[in-house]
Amino acid sequence: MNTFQTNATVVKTEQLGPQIYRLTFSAYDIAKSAKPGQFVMLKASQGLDPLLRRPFSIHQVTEQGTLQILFKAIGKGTQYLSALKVGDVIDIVGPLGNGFDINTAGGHCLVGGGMGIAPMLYLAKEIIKGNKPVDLKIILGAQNKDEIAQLLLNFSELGVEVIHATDDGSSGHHGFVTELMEPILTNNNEKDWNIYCCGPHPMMKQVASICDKNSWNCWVSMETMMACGIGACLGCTIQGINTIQKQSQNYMHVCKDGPIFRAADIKW
Amino acid sequence: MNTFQTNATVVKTEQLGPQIYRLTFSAYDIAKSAKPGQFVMLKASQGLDPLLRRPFSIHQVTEQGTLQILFKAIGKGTQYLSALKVGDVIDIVGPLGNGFDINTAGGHCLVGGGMGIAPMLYLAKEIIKGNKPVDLKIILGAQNKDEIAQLLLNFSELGVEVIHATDDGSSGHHGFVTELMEPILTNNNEKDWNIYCCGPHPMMKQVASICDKNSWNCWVSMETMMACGIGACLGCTIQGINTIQKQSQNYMHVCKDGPIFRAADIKW
Amino acid sequence: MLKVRIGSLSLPNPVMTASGTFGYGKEYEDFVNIHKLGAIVVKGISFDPRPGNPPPRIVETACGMLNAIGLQNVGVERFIEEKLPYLRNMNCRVIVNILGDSVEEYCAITQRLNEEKGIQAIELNISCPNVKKGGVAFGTNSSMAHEVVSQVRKETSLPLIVKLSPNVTDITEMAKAAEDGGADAVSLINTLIGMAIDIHKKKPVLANTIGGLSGPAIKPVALRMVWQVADAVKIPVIGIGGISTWQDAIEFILAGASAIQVGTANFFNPRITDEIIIGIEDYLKKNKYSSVREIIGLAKN
Amino acid sequence: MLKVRIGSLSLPNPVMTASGTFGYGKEYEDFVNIHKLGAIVVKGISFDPRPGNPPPRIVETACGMLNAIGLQNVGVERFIEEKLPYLRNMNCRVIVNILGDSVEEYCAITQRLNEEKGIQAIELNISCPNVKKGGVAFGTNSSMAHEVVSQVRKETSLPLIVKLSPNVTDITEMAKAAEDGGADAVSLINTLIGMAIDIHKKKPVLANTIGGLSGPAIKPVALRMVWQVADAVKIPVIGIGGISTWQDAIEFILAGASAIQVGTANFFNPRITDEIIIGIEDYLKKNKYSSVREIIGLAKN
Ligand SMILES: Cc1cc2nc3c(=O)[nH]c(=O)nc-3n(C[C@H](O)[C@H](O)[C@H](O)COP(=O)(O)OP(=O)(O)OC[C@H]3O[C@@H](n4cnc5c(N)ncnc54)[C@H](O)[C@@H]3O)c2cc1C
Ligand SMILES: Cc1cc2nc3c(=O)[nH]c(=O)nc-3n(C[C@H](O)[C@H](O)[C@H](O)COP(=O)(O)OP(=O)(O)OC[C@H]3O[C@@H](n4cnc5c(N)ncnc54)[C@H](O)[C@@H]3O)c2cc1C
Ligand SMILES: Cc1cc2nc3c(=O)[nH]c(=O)nc-3n(C[C@H](O)[C@H](O)[C@H](O)COP(=O)(O)O)c2cc1C
Ligand SMILES: Cc1cc2nc3c(=O)[nH]c(=O)nc-3n(C[C@H](O)[C@H](O)[C@H](O)COP(=O)(O)O)c2cc1C
Ligand code: FES
Ligand code: FES
Repeated sequence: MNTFQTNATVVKTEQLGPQIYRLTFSAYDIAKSAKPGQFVMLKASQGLDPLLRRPFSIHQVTEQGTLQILFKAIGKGTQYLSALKVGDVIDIVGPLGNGFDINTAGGHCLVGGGMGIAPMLYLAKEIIKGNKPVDLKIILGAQNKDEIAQLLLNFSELGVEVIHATDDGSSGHHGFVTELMEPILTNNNEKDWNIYCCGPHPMMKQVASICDKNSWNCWVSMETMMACGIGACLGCTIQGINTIQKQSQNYMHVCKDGPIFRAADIKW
Repeated sequence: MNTFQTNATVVKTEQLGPQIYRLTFSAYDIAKSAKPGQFVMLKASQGLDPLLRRPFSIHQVTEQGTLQILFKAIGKGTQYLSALKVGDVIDIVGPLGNGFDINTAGGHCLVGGGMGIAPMLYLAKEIIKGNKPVDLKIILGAQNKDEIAQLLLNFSELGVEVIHATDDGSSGHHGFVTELMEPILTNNNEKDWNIYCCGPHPMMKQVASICDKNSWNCWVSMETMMACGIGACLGCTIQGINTIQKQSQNYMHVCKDGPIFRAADIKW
Repeated sequence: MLKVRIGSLSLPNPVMTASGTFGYGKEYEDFVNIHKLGAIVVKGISFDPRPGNPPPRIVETACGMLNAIGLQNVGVERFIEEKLPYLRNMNCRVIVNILGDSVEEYCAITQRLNEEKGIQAIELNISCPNVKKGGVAFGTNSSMAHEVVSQVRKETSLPLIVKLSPNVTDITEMAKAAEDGGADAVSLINTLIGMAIDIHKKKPVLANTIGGLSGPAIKPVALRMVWQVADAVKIPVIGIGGISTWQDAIEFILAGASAIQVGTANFFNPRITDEIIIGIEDYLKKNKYSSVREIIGLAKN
Repeated sequence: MLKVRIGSLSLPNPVMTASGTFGYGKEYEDFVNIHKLGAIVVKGISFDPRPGNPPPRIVETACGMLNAIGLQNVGVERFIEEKLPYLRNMNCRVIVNILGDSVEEYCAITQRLNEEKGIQAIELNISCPNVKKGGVAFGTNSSMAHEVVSQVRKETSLPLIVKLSPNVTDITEMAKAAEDGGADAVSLINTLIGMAIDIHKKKPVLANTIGGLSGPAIKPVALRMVWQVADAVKIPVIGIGGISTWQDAIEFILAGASAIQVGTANFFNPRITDEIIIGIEDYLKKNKYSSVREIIGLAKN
C-alpha cells in the first residue's frame, strides 16, 4: 500500500494570479508517502463531465499531512477546481509516478516555467533538507509579473538564490529562463550540475539541449494526456530515444516510467 | 417575445426541510410575464452532465422581478441546484407552459402534495388578488412535519383557510390530502368548486376521481420527462382520453398543452 | 464569408437545425433569428399524420438522450397548410425531412411537396423500416437505399439530401448508394440505437424498448463517419451528431462537412445555433480564412 | 448469492474487469481486492510483443474517451513469465484476452496458454483486422468470425469467450456465428469507432486518426446490443460498455447479461469494481432475491 484514493477536504484556497490558484487539502496518507516530482490525480467534476481525473504535480506537503497543488485554470476541470471552497471534499488518488531522484553529488539547479514551477517548491525544500551546505539555484519563468509575484515570495523564504524571467519583462529578466542558465551555471566553479526542470515542452527541450552541451545531468518532468495515472491504460505514451538495445519504437509511459525522466532518454 | 433565456443571479437560498430547498433568482423578464402554473427550465450543471435542463414550477414571483422555485434534492440536477450560493449565476428558460386558468365563478380549492405545493403559493396569491371576497381553501400534504412546517408559515400569511396532512401524522391530519377534500368541501354551501391540484400522480388521479364524483371543476399539473420544454422534441407525451373526435391515441404534450390540464381530459 | 453550397442550394451559412429537434421552426422564434439560420430542417413528415409512440418517449443518458418519438408528425397536408406558411413568411430556408414505410410513400410525399413554394430541399430519412420488405430499414441495406433514392430522384428537381443511419458496418457503402441513386448530398448521422432499463420497475424505460441515442455522447462516432464518407463520395456531406458548440461545428467542417446540423443541443441551449454561427465566423477571422469553404476537409491534409 | 456460471466456469460474483483497462491486475492492488473480483480480464495478448501506436493515444470526449493504444502488449511469452505468476499467487481468476492478425496467430497463442496453470478462460478479441484477408476485421464478418472461433475451439478445452465488436449492422449475426463456432460465451461490446479533431492544429487528435470510444457515453448502445444478443443466443452473455455504477451493472444483468465487465470506469474510479460488487449484493437483498441468477434477463418479462 503506497498509493491511496482519498476523499480529501479542502483546508485552504488561494488565488495567486489572474488564473492561478493554489489548493491545500488534508490528505494525510498521500502527503506522508509523497516525494518531490510525484503527482496526484483529482476528480475535477461532480458528475461525469469532465470524465477523467486531472493530473497535478505535488506542490508542497506539510508535516500535518496537508498537500498542495498549484494550477492554472485553463479548461473545464481546472475551472471546477478553482471554484472549490474550504470544506469541500475532493476525490484524490496519489502519490503517483516516480518523483525526482535527488543526486547527492554536485550542485543543484531547478528550472521551472509556468505551472512547471509547481513541483519545484517541494523539490527545493527536500534538497535543502538533505544537503548541508547546499549549492542550490532556482530559475523561474512566467508570462508576466502577475503570474509569478506571489510565488516568488514562497521561494525567497528558502534562503537560496532565486532568479526569474518573464516573457514580457514586467519582472526579472526579460526573456526566457533558458537564457539565464549558462550565465549563472558556467561562471560557477561547481562543475557537476544537476538540473531539474519542469515547464512547457519547448522550454524543456531547450533546457535538455543546453545540459547536453555542458554535460550537466538533467531531469525533466513530462506531460501527456492521462486516463488512469497508474500504468493501466497505456495511454500516456512518449517516445524514448532509440538505442541499440531498444527497438525503433521505444515507448515510455509518463505516469509509471515518469513523469520524471532523464532528459537524455527522451526523443525530443 | 414572451419566453426568455436568461442568466439569472441567485439572490437568496433557503433550506426549508431535510432535502427541501428554495432558490430566489433575479430574472425580471420571466417574472414579469409569468402566471401561476407555468414553469421554468434550469440548466442544472456546469458541464454536460446532467445534459438536459430540469423543469420546475414557478413558486413565487415578486414585483421586483425575482422568481422563486421550491424543490426537493432527489438526483444529480437538484443536488447541483441545492449547492448554489448567493451570487451564482444560472441559465434559465421561461416562463413555459399554459398556467392555471383562474375561474372567476365559484369557490377555489388548492390541493398540493409534496413538491406539488410549489405552484400553489403563487396561484393562491393570484386568486386572492383577483377575487374579493375570496372563497379559497388550501389543502397541503407532505411526508412529515419537517417537510411542511416552514411552508405552512408562508401559506398562513395569506389569511385564508389552510389545512394539511402528513403521511406519518407528525403534523396535521394523519393520512392523505384526498381524505380532507370531501369533508371540507361538501359541508360547504358553495356548490361550484374549482379544484387546482399538483402532486404525485396517484394523488392527482385520486383527486380527479373525487372531483368527477362531485362534479367539481378540476385542473391538474402533470409531470413527465422533458427534453426541451418548448414543444420541439415531442418527448413529454401523456395520453388524453379518447373521445369520438380524437383518435385512439390522443397524445398531449405536457410542456405545450400543459402542464395544467383539465383532469377530465387525462387518461388516468 | 460563411456562404456554402449544397449542390444547387446556396446557403448564407453552414448551420442548420436537425430534423425533430427544432419543431417546425416557430418553437424557437423567441430564442433564435430563425431566418438567419443556414436552413431549418423540419420534423420528419410522412404522408399521413402519425401519432407516434406511447410514453415514456425520452430518457436522459450520460451526455446524451434516447428518444422514441416514433415519428409523430402532422402529415404532409397539414404541414403544408399549418406549418409551411409561417416559415415562408419568415423567409426561412426550409428543408423538409421526409419518411415512409415504402418507396411509394416517399415518392408521394415528394410529389406533394413539389407543388409548394418555399421549400429549398428535401432530406430523405431512410432509417425507417420498409414494411413491404419485411421491416428491414432502408438505411441498413444499400440496394434498398439505392432504390428509394433513385425513385424519389425521379419525382423532383429540388436538391435531394439523403440522411444516413450510423447503425451499419460500413457507412461509406450507404453513402455511395445514395450518391449513385442521384442524391445531391448526404447528411449524417441519424441516432445510434440504444436503450435504458429502469432497475426499480425492472423494465425498459422507453415504452418502445429501444430508442435513438443523440447528443454530445455520439459526437466522436459521427465525426469519424463524416470523415470516412467525405473520402468516399464526391457530393457534399452535412455533418450531424452531438454538435453543441462552435468548436464541435469546426471539427465537422475540418473533417469534410460542407455544412452541419445541430440537434439535441437545441434542447439544452435554445440559443445555440446563433452562437455557433458567430463562433464559426470568429474562428475564420482569427485564423485568417476568408471563407468557410477553405477549411472544409482541411484536417485531411 | 452472487455466484454465476459462464459455461463451465464458476465465478464468485459477476463483476470482471475489461481487457485493457485493468493492466495485468497488479496496477490496481492498492485500490481493489483483486482476488475477490469475479475475474480479471488482462490486457490483450498477441503472440509477439507489440509496441502499440505512436502518441497521442487517448483523448477525452463527452462522458467518454477515445483510445488508440494499438494493442501494445508484452506478447504471450513475457505475459506467462512476468505477469501470470503474480496473478496466480494472488489467487485471482484470470481470463486472457487474445488477439491476432491471422487465424494461425490466435491458435498459436491459445496453444501456448493451454500449457499454463492459473488461466480460467480465454477471451477472443476479434476486432483486429485479418491481415491475410485484406485487413477486414474478423469482428465485422460473420463467416470470418466463425472460422477463427472454430479453429481456436479445437485448440483448447478452456472456456472460450468471444468478444464482439459493436461496429456492425447486426450484432446478433456475429453472436450466432460465435455460438456456432463453439464459443462458451460472448462478451460485448468492444469500443465504437470514433475520432476527434484538434481545431487549432487542424489535424486529428490521435496519431492513429481513429480510436475506440468507451465510457458512460456508449452505455445505451451496449445495453441495447446485450439485450438483442441475449435473445439471439443460448450461451451466456457478458455485458460491457460504460458500466460506471452498480446501477449500470444491474441494468445489464436485467437485460440478460450473466456477468459484466467494467472498463473505463476503472480509470476515473479505481475502486469502482469493489463498489459494484457491494452494490449488486445490496440491490438483491433489498429486492429480496436470493441469487443474482434470478434477475438475469428479468427486464424481458
Ligand atoms: C504529470 C502531470 C503533472 C501536472 N501538473 C500540473 C500542475 O502542477 N499545475 C497545472 O496547472 N497543470 C498541471 N498539469 C496539467 C494539467 O493536468 C492540465 O492543465 C489539466 O488536466 C487541464 O484540465 P482542464 O479540464 O482544465 O482542461 P481541458 O479543457 O481538459 O484541456 C485543456 C488542455 O489541457 C490538456 N489536458 C487535459 N486533460 C489532461 C490530462 N489528463 N493530462 C494532461 N493534459 C491534459 C488538454 O490537452 C488541453 O490542451 C500536469 C499534467 C501532468 C501530466
Ligand atoms: C412541469 C414540471 C414542474 C416541476 N416542478 C417541480 C417543482 O416545483 N419542484 C420540484 O422539486 N420538482 C419539480 N418537478 C420535478 C423536477 O423536474 C425533477 O425532480 C427534477 O428534474 C429531477 O432532476 P434530478 O437531476 O435531480 O434527478 P434525476 O436523477 O435526473 O432523476 C430523479 C427522478 O426525477 C425524474 N426526472 C428527471 N429529469 C426530469 C425531467 N426533465 N422532467 C421530469 N422529470 C424528471 C426522473 O424520472 C427520476 O425519477 C417538475 C417537473 C415538471 C415536469
Ligand atoms: C427528439 C428527436 C427527434 C428526432 N426526429 C427525427 C426525425 O423526425 N427525422 C430525422 O431524420 N431525424 C430525427 N432525429 C435525429 C436528429 O435529426 C439527429 O440526426 C440526431 O439527433 C443526431 O444529432 P444530435 O446529436 O445533434 O441530436 C431526432 C432526434 C431527436 C433527439
Ligand atoms: C485504453 C483501453 C484499452 C483497451 N484494450 C483492449 C484490449 O486490449 N482488448 C480488448 O478486447 N478490449 C480492449 N478495450 C476495450 C474494453 O475492454 C471495453 O470493451 C470497452 O472499453 C468498453 O467498455 P467501457 O465503456 O466500460 O470501457 C480497451 C479499452 C480501453 C479504454
Ligand atoms: S495514464 Fe494510464 S498508463 Fe499512464
Ligand atoms: S419537452 Fe419537448 S415537447 Fe415537451
